[in-house]
Amino acid sequence: MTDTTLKTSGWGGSRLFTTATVQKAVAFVVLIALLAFFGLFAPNFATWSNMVGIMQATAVNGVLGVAVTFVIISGGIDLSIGTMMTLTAVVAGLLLTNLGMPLPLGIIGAILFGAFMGSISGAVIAYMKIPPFIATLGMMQIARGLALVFSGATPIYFNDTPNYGLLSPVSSISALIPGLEIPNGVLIMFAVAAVSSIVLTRTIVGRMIFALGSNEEAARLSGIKVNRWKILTYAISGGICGVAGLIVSARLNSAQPALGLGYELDAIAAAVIGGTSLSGGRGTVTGTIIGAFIMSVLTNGLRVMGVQEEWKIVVTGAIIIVAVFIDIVLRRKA
Amino acid sequence: MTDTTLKTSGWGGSRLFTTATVQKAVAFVVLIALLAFFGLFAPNFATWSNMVGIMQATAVNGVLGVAVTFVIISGGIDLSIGTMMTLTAVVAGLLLTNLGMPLPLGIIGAILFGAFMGSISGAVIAYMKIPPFIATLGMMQIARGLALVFSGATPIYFNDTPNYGLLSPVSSISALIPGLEIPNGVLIMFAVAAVSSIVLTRTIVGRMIFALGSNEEAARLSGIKVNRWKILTYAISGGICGVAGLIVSARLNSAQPALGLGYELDAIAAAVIGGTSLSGGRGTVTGTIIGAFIMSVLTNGLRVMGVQEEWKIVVTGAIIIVAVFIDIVLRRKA
Amino acid sequence: MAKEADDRAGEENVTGAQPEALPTLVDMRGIEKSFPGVRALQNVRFDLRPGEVHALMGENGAGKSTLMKILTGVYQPDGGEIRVDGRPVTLRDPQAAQALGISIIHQELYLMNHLTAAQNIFIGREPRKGFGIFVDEAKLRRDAAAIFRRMRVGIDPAAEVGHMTVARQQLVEIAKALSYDARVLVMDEPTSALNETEVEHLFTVIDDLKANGAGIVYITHKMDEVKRIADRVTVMRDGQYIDTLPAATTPMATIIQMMVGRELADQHRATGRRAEEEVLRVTRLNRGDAIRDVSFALHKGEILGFAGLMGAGRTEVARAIFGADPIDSGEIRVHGRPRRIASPADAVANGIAYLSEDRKHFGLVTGMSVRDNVTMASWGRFMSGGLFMRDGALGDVAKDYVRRLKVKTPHVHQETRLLSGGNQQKVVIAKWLLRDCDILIFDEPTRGIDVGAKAEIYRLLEDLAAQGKAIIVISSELPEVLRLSHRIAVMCEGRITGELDGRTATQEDIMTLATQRAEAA
Amino acid sequence: QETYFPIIAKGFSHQFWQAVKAGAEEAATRNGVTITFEGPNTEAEIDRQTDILNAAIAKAPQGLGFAALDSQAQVPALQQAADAGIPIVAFDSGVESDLPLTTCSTDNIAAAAAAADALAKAIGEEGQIAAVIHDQTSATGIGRRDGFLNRIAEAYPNIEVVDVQYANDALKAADNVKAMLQANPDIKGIFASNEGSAIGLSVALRETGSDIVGVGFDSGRTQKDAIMDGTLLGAITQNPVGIGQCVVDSLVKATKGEELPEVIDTGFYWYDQSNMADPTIAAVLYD
Ligand SMILES: Nc1ncnc2c1ncn2[C@@H]1O[C@H](COP(=O)(O)OP(=O)(O)OP(=O)(O)O)[C@@H](O)[C@H]1O
Ligand SMILES: Nc1ncnc2c1ncn2[C@@H]1O[C@H](COP(=O)(O)OP(=O)(O)OP(=O)(O)O)[C@@H](O)[C@H]1O
Ligand SMILES: [Mg+2]
Ligand SMILES: [Mg+2]
Repeated sequence: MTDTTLKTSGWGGSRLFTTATVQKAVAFVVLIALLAFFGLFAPNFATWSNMVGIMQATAVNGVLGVAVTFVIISGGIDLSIGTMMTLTAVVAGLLLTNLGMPLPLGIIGAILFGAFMGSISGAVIAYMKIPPFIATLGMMQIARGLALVFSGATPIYFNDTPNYGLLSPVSSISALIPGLEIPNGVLIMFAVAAVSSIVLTRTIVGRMIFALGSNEEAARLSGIKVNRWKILTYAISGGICGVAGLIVSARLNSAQPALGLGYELDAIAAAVIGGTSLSGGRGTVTGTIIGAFIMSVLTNGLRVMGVQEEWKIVVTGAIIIVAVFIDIVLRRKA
Repeated sequence: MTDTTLKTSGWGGSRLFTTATVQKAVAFVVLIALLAFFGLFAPNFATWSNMVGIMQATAVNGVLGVAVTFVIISGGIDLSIGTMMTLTAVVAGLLLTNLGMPLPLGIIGAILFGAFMGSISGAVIAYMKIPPFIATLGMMQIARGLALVFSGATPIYFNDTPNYGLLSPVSSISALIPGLEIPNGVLIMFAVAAVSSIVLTRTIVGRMIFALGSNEEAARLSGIKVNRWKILTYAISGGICGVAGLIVSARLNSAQPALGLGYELDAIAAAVIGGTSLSGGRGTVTGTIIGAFIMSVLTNGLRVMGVQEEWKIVVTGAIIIVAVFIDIVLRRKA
Repeated sequence: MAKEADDRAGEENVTGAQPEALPTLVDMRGIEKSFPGVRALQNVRFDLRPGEVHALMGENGAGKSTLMKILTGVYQPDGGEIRVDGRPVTLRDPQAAQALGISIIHQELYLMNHLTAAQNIFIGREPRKGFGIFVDEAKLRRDAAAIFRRMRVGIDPAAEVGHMTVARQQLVEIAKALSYDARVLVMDEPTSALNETEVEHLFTVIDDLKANGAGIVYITHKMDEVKRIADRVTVMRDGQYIDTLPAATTPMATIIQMMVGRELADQHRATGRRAEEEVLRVTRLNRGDAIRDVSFALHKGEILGFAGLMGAGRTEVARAIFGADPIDSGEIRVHGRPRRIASPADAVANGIAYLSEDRKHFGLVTGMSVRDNVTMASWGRFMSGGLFMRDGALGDVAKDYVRRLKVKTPHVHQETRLLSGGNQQKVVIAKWLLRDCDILIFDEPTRGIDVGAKAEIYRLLEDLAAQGKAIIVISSELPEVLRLSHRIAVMCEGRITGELDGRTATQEDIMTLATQRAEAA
Repeated sequence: QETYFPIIAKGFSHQFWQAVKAGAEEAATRNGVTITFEGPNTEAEIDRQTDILNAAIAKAPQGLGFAALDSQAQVPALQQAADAGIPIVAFDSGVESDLPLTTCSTDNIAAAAAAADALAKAIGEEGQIAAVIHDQTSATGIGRRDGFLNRIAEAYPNIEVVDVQYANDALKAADNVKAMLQANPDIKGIFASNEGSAIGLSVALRETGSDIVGVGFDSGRTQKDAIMDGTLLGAITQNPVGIGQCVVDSLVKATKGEELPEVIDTGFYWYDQSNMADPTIAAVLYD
């Protein structure tokens, strides 16, 4: 008996190691391979400034990826993240430029608004029992329409909010550590990822999200208020989309109301490449960030290599499949 | 005992009626309600020419919806349908215009090419075990890129194939029944739907697709060659996308290589509004066609009413949710 | 019956003719519940006292699980009254039941596969730290380990549930129910996947709970368990209350007769008859640690039993032969010829059928009708023009099997997910009977099946063997293995540790071999 | 009876189309007619534009303004309108047919050539340059790309175009330009072919601190600011407000039976720091 216990507990330990850590490690290997490939074959790829460029190009997709990771782990999907980002950017514009609110209030307002809209998606899914795909497809349209309505279909500029650039293009860290020119938007992405990772793995919120995604019925029968946690999950996603909205609008110094369509698929791809399972219950924020990096290294590398637009699209499509394939194969081996 | 059996089997009869027929009936009620609403409140809506316009606007989405219905019932998803449609249209252009093939060969060639590309998605999903969302997301990009490559990123016109218009804008039926100006594209949609419906409900192919979608592992352990049927499912989807490609290119008298992005979401929405379950194992082709009609009646009606473009987007998003909600509520009642 | 109900409706604390002054914990009266097409419960009553084990018995589909789901807030009754501690209550949802100290081990496993055992056990009740938002993972694991220790099972609290066998999952489910420290604990077939040892450990735990004054509702199809632990037995049939009797003084035969409404023939041992023609030979089969050098032969007309403890590797061997899992090495000969079996389709083509132990995930297509489930392995035979399904013919054969196996279903178009567990099992059996394979591998064929149906299935297996089929029966119930098998192969840790003659083997012989670990380094 | 003109554009959510809409609405108020302004989501959705056209025809309007996404593909649908006796005015880009009574448009090829001239002059007519084009397949995208590239090829033999990238959205354009600069460190100038790509260009130049010459297209606050602070050299602007007015005015004339010229060139202008304040230029710029 003792023997069995020992054996199975050893088994269990290494299994746990497998699913959580190796999963990220796998995506990481793909990323390193891509970096090495482009470093060798794309002249001018491996420079610090290009790395900063890649990081900056990752920020928005990375943050949106984290948003959708919450939802996917909970067993849902969120197609509205792209246009929700746009809508919150517009709301930030209204609060800051049109209403002249101070910067911190505007930031909080935009994020809360994102969370509010997200919770509407969540409520529609939880109480009206609409499948998440449809509820968020509807919300994707609603957010896009509202972004156009609120903005009058013209960009809102942040010229009257001089510090708005702090939210993304400016690099505050370079003031502390000279030479480390990492833009704040990238740092915000890492901060969002770090907090999200803790929320998912260490807190009660994360536990409930994993439980929902693993077996919602079992969670319900265990006395968990499934609907409330579901709403919270979509609210978190919406709030994080708000952060993405701030980053993108700070970078463009304007809220562009027509942006965002199609961003949802990139974000979902980042999450899945990073090992998040579309059937729920499995995923990590770190994996998603690595997935987002894989996608932007790929895009950047192909651009720097000067690959033709058409072929770039083809290759990107193929590599998404290959990256997930490598992930699956290595994970099976591990 | 006899009494109970009789009673329950009577009940059971109506149960069967419920899941299959009422599901469609529900979507149908929503459609009628929309038609009635716009008929009352949108002047010029209820004219024959506008009805023809609506039918024509439904043709492509309807056919794509049928394509994706196969895949969704089988438990998968196909995000590549929009760009696959474009790619097959381009291939039709190459075969007919550039290679000067006769029309029937070109048509068959394009459809077979669609089926071939679909079977690649299917093989990637079946043998490489890539989740369908990712495999077809990759394929969506690949098809888009290939459409641009094959066409040289410029439209291919069908001016040398004078009968190409027979595939969509022309109305052959009006020659038989004067006054019935239904364009051939619409008739093709109905034909595709009719054949697909028979395939899904009456043939071994359909039975396998439902089995896959309900419980793939149980099907596999029943000795069913799951992988082959899965590949066939995606091949059917690809082939039907080929038909959509022919309809759209005949209507535009040209293969437009940039078309198709985003069409997948509309087609999926049509299927789900029509009662197809995204978790697989449940759905009807008739429902999907009604779903596609609901979407185009909505778009057309709002347009004819002169609703502002922005608000139109918002309302469309909201109504997709409401339509599915009504469906769910009525089905639960039934 | 109506008269008795009237009597009881009078005073709160008067529990029928029972002389003890103990208050009732739970009292359910006149419970009604219908599902579309099925009247599952009609005027059913049930009561539970502190410190007793009250067995709830009845054939498959009698309404046992439904009654208990009503008691635990999963379903709402259409009529009737539920009293807890004498007070009428409405149990709107599982939380309401939990708040009253009622918890349940469901017949079907309701676990979160991606979470660990400990996380599953305490889901929704995690110990917190750091302002109440962080989960105290260490305490969680300690508490889970303590429960496992109490149950005397060696499960790692940090192991993911999804990677466990059904048996271990069932143990986790039990641990979860125990963790509530409930006053009322409903156990719906808790031991259907467990072996003798685990069952014995569970009974010790139940004895403890009883001593602490908890009331336990125990649903099972295993008669010996009832004798062992139950104080009272309530029998249900066809959704109706039949009677409540003291367990100690009532003969089993009486209970069985009440359940099935007729008398059952006596149980007997396998006869030694078997043909010499070899149908299947497996040589040096290997697959990782799970299957090590497994070799055996199976003959025409023979029933070969596979016995062993949980995780011994019997299911693994069956799946490997069936092509469901890839093998590392080994040879499989069917009718003397070596065959490459890379998929279940290959296996079926070679005349091998496999009935999985996990019907919910691997056996049934729950969303499809009884007709389609019964026929799905044989669809190829019911086509016209190579493409169209002959649905009429499918319905006819399905009806035939429903009748032959006494599947309780309103009609063959019912979705199988709406059938009771035992009836679902019969549907899967029907699927393989219709397919008519030469070699039948039945993995836990009577899991969740009532005594009456069990006897029918035994007869069926014997008939099949008599017709010349070669049958492997994997079972964790030793009496079942002994009852059916001409020969018994015993496994331990992936090896076959010995073969016994079915006519002479005893439970002790099997247990000796089942615990015979390899003397490895 | 009220006079009603549906105006069908190639899009509606971009600044340029909003400016056209503003012009059309101004002219509508002036002429006492009602209009609606609509367009598909993206310039790729040609079949959906045809559906919009069909819905518009169903409303039996007195005239129709139409900016065709493809010069040939929608001719059959337009034919229906013509058959119904609805006067058609094309705008932005033309239709290969004599159905429209007139076309209010900018000559995209000439406009892009003017951008090429300005860029060439600013870099001393030699060295490497590149372009970010907003669309690979649409008429405006192709027109502006080819107008620019052909002009460079014909007139400036010492200038080499090292890269042409495609991006319509400002964010993607910014990342695109940065990759472009990375791959070709010797680039001296970049042309961006619409508002979105020009915003991206200015963001990329600001973020990299690059002092190369950037030339944009269209107007909008970001571009104007970028020109004022020297991030961009200047840009070509069409006259979207003028286009909108032209469409409605022409339709009004058509309903009165007046003759219309085959093409009404609404013109384009080069603007930079030096002339942004000119009343003529300021009038065609929008925020
Ligand atoms: N959700 C449901 N919808 C329709 N019918 C149901 C549903 N749940 C149970 N039934 C039916 O109610 C009857 C009682 O089922 P129940 O699960 O309570 O039986 P049981 O006594 O637990 O049987 P078993 O021993 O096989 O588990 C069965 O005929 C079953 O088919
Ligand atoms: N919880 C677990 N963790 C790790 N390995 C396990 C676990 N459960 C079972 N295994 C492994 O699975 C293999 C055998 O499982 P299998 O299901 O074939 O056993 P079985 O004899 O059919 O038992 P039963 O079906 O009664 O559980 C063994 O190698 C065992 O080590
Ligand atoms: Mg039961
Ligand atoms: Mg087993």
